[in-house]
Amino acid sequence: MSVSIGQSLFLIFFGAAAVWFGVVVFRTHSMVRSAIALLFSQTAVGAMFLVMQAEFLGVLQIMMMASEMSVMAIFMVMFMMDPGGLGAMDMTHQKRLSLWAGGIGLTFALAVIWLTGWGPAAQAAPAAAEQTAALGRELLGRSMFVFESAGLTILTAMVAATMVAIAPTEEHGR
Amino acid sequence: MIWLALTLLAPLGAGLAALAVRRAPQAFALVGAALGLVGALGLFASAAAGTEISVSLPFLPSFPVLLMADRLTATLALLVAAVAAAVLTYAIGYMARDPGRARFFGTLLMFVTAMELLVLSGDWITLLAAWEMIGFASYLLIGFWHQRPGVAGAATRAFLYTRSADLGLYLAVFVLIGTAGTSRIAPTLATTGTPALIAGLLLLVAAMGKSAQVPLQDWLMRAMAGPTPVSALLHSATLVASGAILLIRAAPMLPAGALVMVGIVGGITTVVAGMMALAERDLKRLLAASTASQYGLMLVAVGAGAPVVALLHLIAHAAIKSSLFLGAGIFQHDRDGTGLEALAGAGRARPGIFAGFAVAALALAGLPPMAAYFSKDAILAAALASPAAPWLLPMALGGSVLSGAYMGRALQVLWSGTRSETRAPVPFMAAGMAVLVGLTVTLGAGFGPLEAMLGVGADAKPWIVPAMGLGVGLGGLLLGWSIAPARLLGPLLAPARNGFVVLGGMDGLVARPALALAAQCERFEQGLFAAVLAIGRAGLAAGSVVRRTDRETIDGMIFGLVEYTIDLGGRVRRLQSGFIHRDLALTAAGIALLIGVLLAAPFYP
Amino acid sequence: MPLLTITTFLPVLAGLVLMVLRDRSARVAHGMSIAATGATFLLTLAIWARGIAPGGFAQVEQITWIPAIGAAYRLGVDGLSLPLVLMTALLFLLCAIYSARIKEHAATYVVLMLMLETASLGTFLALDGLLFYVFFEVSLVGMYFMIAGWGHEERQRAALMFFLYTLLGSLPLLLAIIGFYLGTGTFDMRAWIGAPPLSGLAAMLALIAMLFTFAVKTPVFPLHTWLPAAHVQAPTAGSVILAGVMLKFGTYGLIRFAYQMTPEAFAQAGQLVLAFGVVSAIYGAFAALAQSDLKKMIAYTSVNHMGYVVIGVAVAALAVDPRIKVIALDGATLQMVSHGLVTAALFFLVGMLQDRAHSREMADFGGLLDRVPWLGWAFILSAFASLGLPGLAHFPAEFQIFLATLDTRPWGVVALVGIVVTAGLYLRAIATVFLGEAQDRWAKMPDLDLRERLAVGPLLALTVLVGVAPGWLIGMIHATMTGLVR
Amino acid sequence: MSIELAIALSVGAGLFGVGLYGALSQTNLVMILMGVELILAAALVNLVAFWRYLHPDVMAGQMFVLIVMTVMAVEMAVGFGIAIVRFRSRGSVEMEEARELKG
Amino acid sequence: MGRDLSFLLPELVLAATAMLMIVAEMARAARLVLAIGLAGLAAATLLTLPVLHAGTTVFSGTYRIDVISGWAKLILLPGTAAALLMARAEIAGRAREGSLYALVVLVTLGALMLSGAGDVMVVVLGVVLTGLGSFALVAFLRDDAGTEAAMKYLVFGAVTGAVMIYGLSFWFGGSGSTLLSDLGRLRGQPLVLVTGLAGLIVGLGYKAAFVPFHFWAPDAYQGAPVSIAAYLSVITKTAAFFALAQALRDLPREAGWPFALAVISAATMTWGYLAALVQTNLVRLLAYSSVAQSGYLLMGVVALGASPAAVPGIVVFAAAYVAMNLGAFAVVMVVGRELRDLDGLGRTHPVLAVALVVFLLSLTGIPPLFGFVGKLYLFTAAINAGFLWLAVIGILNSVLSLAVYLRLVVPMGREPAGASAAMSAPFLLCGVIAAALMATLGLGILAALLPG
Repeated sequence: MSVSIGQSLFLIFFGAAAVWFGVVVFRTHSMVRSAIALLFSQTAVGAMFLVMQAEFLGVLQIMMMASEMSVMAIFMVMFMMDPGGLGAMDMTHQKRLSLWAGGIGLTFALAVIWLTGWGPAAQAAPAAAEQTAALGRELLGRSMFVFESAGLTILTAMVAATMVAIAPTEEHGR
Repeated sequence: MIWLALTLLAPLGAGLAALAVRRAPQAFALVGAALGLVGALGLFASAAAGTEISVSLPFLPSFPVLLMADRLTATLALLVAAVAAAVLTYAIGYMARDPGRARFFGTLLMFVTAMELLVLSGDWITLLAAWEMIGFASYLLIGFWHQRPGVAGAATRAFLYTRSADLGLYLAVFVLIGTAGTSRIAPTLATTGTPALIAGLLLLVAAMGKSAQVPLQDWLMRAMAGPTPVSALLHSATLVASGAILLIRAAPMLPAGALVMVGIVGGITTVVAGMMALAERDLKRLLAASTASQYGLMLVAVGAGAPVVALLHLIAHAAIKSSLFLGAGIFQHDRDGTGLEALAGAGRARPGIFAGFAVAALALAGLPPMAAYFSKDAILAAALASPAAPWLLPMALGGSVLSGAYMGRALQVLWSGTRSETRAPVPFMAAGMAVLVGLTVTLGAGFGPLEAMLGVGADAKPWIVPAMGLGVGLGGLLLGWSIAPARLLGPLLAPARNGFVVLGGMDGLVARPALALAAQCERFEQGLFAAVLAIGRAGLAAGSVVRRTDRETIDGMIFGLVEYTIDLGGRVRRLQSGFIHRDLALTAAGIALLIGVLLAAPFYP
Repeated sequence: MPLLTITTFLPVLAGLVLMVLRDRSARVAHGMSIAATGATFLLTLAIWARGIAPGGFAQVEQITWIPAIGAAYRLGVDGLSLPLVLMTALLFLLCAIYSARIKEHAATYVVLMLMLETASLGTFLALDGLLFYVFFEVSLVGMYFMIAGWGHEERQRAALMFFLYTLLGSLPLLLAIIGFYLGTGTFDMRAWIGAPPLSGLAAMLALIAMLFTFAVKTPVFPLHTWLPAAHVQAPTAGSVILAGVMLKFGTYGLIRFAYQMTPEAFAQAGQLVLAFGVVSAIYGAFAALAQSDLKKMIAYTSVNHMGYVVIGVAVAALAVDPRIKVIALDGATLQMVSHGLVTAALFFLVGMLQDRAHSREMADFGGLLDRVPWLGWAFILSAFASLGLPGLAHFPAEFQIFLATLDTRPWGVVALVGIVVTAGLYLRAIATVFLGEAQDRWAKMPDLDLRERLAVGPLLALTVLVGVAPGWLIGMIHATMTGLVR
Repeated sequence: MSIELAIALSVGAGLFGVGLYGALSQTNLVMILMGVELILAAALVNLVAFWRYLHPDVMAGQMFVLIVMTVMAVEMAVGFGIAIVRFRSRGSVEMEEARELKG
Repeated sequence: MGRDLSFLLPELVLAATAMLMIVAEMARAARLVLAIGLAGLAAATLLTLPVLHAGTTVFSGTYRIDVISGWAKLILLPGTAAALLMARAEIAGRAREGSLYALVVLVTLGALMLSGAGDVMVVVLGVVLTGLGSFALVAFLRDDAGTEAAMKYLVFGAVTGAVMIYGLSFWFGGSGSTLLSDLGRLRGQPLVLVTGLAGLIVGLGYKAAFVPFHFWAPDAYQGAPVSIAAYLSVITKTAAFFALAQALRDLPREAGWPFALAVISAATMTWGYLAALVQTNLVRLLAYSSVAQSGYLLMGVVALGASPAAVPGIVVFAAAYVAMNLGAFAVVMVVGRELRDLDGLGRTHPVLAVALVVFLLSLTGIPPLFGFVGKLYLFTAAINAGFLWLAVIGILNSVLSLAVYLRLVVPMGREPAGASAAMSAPFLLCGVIAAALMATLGLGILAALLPG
């Protein structure tokens, strides 16, 4: 029970942090700050994974998000000339409608969550090592096709991103 | 069989040949008429010998065409052929210089064919067909000189009047076929009860139209617009006769109620038309009115239950009236007109012709020993013997007096004026007329055998009848010769000259309302467009989202719908604002709706 | 040999050949057109020679198309469709001859006409519900372009009106077809006829849908308003085809679909249909009487004449005695053919008059009979045929219709008034246009030339032939109708 | 239902709501993508929670998490690619300026 | 594993082709890239034939080799080849030409994943893969319109994709499996079912451009090269339908999705045609028309599990749609993007005009063209499934569609504008048009050969 209560408390804490930083993302007037808030939010999500004993995924999440957000911050500084916090411009529109949409989405999701009988909870998760091994077997067995598809998706993303982002100067060279 | 074919096909073939070859139509006409006469004689001979010739030809699946020459129809066929032959002979002279000869003779021969078809028809459909074709042929003949003013109108009027009345024949035929289940005439004559009464009255309506009975008499006077041979033929044995022939043939079927109606219609007509004839100032129109009057007498006979007597009078009248018309035509030839004033004294110029004319006129007045004397007496006798005698006899007598009167007047006018020079001799015309006058005189002798052949004994008439007949005939002639019509008719003169038109006649009663109705329909038609438009508009207004269109044209709902749809398309298009966030918002709303529908859907299986 | 298929598609194939030809001059186009329609006409004669079967469809040609849903290519003839097919092929041939003078976009015009012929023949020959609908609709498109491309002053508007009206009108038919399909699982019309698939309310709804469609097409009052507009604006050949062939789609469908596939519902609704037919006949006659435009007048008389057909079919549905049913159906079918022949001739003649005088107003003319005797006499003959003179084509048809009507619902005979009114209006038209004093302004008007005589002559000859000896035509109709009422 | 699952799923719901708000309200392409990241994070939380508290033996759950992470990454990559090309062309990635195509 | 791979041969060949194309692109040999691509597509098509009727799954059910995915390959692969040829005719000689070809093939691979999806993850990956590739393809021209289109497309795709993933995550919670075949376990959990379903419909609906998830489509098509617009309008769209069919086949009909999709179907066709009615840009007009066509395809999806005609309907109409829509776009490529460019086409290029008319009539559903056969199946399926009202709306919309397409036909009969008389059709496009024409006409008449 104590584990459970501890888990709950941690989940509440990190969850609150994730949501709070999520809100912050859209409340600052600087994109760099937004990026950093998003980084914190995602890290809190990663921490929740750790709390939920999905160590591998948790670590992955934190690392990936950290790198991704730093890319984003650099990107913004480089390309958008936004050093962070200088301009106090409003970057929103249809705010009220969006609030309604977000609110309704939230309400609906909560309704689904709370009105559904999810059945008895599993008490224990597999140990971390076991988990990773099972995930590996899943990856190379049943989900092989999915996994390879993901690979292809990444390849596509690379081709696509380079194709569009390549400097146009080259075009004149040909 | 061969006689039947000859009777019908000879005139038809000759007519078509005349139209096709367009040269020497007179020759074709003569040959056709002669062959037709030969055929009719053959038919009559064999019918008289007791052999009925009949032939059945395929037409409609359940209703073949039946041609039949029994004693009655063969007699009529012979009459038609004979009169036709005579009139055609006459017409060769009359039309000698007309450029449209080929068309004239072609049409005339087709007309004769149609008439023969009518008298020989053994089934109602053929009779109806022939009946209508006679109308068509008369339309063409009356309108022959259509370039002259008023002629086209006269032809149109003749056809329309008779066709309106034909509806009666249509309906009667439907009733009879529907009741008897066959279109043959013979079995349907056994029809009794209500169908017989309805059919009888409807037949009377049809006969009234064709035989120009009151109140459908108006067209007949105007039909004088055609060439004179046409008038002669129309009035004597064909168009006008067909109404009487119809009733004579249908007489066995007519119940008492229908007979009385026939008699009364005939009686009224004979008197009214007689007065019109007396008041007339044009010789041909006088003769036309007299025709209506004489057919009225025949209807009286039919109504009195003596159709054979009517037939006799029909035959007699055919010869008489064609003679009179032919004579009138010759006078017209001389004087270029048929007004009585213009014709004054014309008789003196051609005494021979006048003599023929006079013989025919006296015959019409009913003087012995001419044919009409016998038939008129028979009619009077029948009227006397009829249960409706109190109605029929006075009218029959009145008609007879008037016959004498207007003929007397005509003779007086023709004889009393100044003599003028004659033109060229008219051999063909005279020949045609001579034959007919000869018939007028001699036919009476044949009536006895004819009655015997048709199975009606010439029963002894009470003495009063010949006395009455002779009296009214002579009296009428004297009155007509000596007293001016204005004094004879008194206050009735003006209405008689107007043809006793009631309430504007058919023009006022039928034609004008019909045209008004048509105009109403046209207005309604415009209104229909507008209404369609209005419905469309109303629907659109209910939608309340519709942009108002300024154009007030009669586009109708269709165009409204198109505009509305395009408008809707524009609205849809405007939703596509180009702002991605708006699109996304719409999408979000869509998702919400989708979830709503998904949740609700199980309740709407 | 699949004669029906060849006949149906020969015209459109000829049209395609014409499209790929290098030389598409008016001469070549019209030559092609006459050759193709002529060959088609000969083929229909061959179909006629092969004969029909008394109890059902003959010469059936069937090719599986989409077996999963019971759709197939099915053609066949019976005594109802064969006369219409013969008439269609003849009218298209005559139109091809008549149109040989058209110079602007001749090739396109010819292709359109050929396409229309295929669609029209297909409509009468199809034994598959879908196929029927398709041909029915394609004919619509063809006529739309015909009016829009070669019509008179207000053609675009009239074409659109025509198109939308009949397109919207034909949708209910599609629903009915779907209904039949759901009832049987096949689109085979023979199956629908053999065992009417719907009953009760469903049958009544299907009937109402079909009646609506066919009433628009026929047209029946008050859905006729598209007709005068379309006719007045359509080119002459378009009017001829529209009145001669396409109006028959409505009445053909009325018998083939409404009468044969929902017989019980039709019998229930017969009185109402009869009433509409009667009103149409009378209204059409009076509306025609009010016209001063010759073409419009003839267009309205079509409403009148087609009203008689509707009366005939309704009476057949109402009658109890099978003999009367047969008489009514014989009359109705014959009336379709007669109307095709006579009205086509009238539209041709008015078109010829318009070619010469560029006017259709009756008051503009007078005394033309002596100036152009061929034209005049042809018009007089056709007009008298149209007003139902015995010895000409309409009489045997109308006689049977009225006979059956009086026997079944006597009040329906009030439509007889129509024959007097049409008599009046035609006589007035003849008197105004052709009789009377000749006017100097038309002194130079030429009479019909050979091409025009060739176009009108056969129609007049057939008008007389059908009127005098309808046996050859009504024989085949009768054979089928006798089987059909059983 | 265990309380932990409820907490975790509710956190997911919260992230979803915030993300949806962001995606709809932001004018800048990059900011919208941040909203998308938050929605995807919500999905991640859901999936991990479902795996942990309902189906710990079904490794497809973790697999799904990996897939969603991949999606996050590649979408960002292509998103930046497009942002760059747009920025080069117009000097801004404001969505409100993108109104050439409409109707 | 060996067995599984043998069934996956077409996909593997295509994947290898894509790699080779990328390698060749590094050498900047665009024509080689194209050749490899076409050869690979042809090979993959041929390799599909042996497994067409396999009716099995591979990798524990995550990917299906069944009738839908088999026919999907036969439809999508030739369609892609045609699109490649069209693209070559349009962008030959531009920078990164080969990348575009490679990307097209990769996107097609994603489309194949979608149409054979047996697992939620495959659906997700398919949507994302096709999406990512498409964004880049749309942005290919890099002008203002192209980048704007790509940006909108991206935003739309990213948001709907994320919503889809969030919704689908509940399915895992509810069923304890990511396999579509285990969706039956969701009975009794309506909220979970509906949430996931909504997610799925949003994600695939955006891909297939249903109302109201279609907003991106006209903009994206307009901004993209015409050939890419054509490609997107047929390949990714039909793939989304196949995926939807794969997923919904395993869902109980009582869940209410047939009704919801029927509503969407009706809304989609009506909206699409209404909007198309007022367009003057041909590409946009065709975009809206393709939105409307989605509505028709959806009729088949609605009938899944209730009518034997549903799957054949989807397959046949998809095939017809690919042929006729590609054909119509190809003609537009020759003629120009504006409605007025069609003026006088009937006079200057009669064959081209006739081809366009055939495509448009087929899109309307005039028999005996291919599109009609497909629609017939769809209508039959919908009616069988008890959605008569939907069929009626479909028929009414067919009328509307006639109005839409006649707007294209009518100007072709006008007098030529003059300038257009000089244009000529590239050889490649002629080939594509001819092939599409043959398919549209031939398969319509020979419909008896199609799967029943």
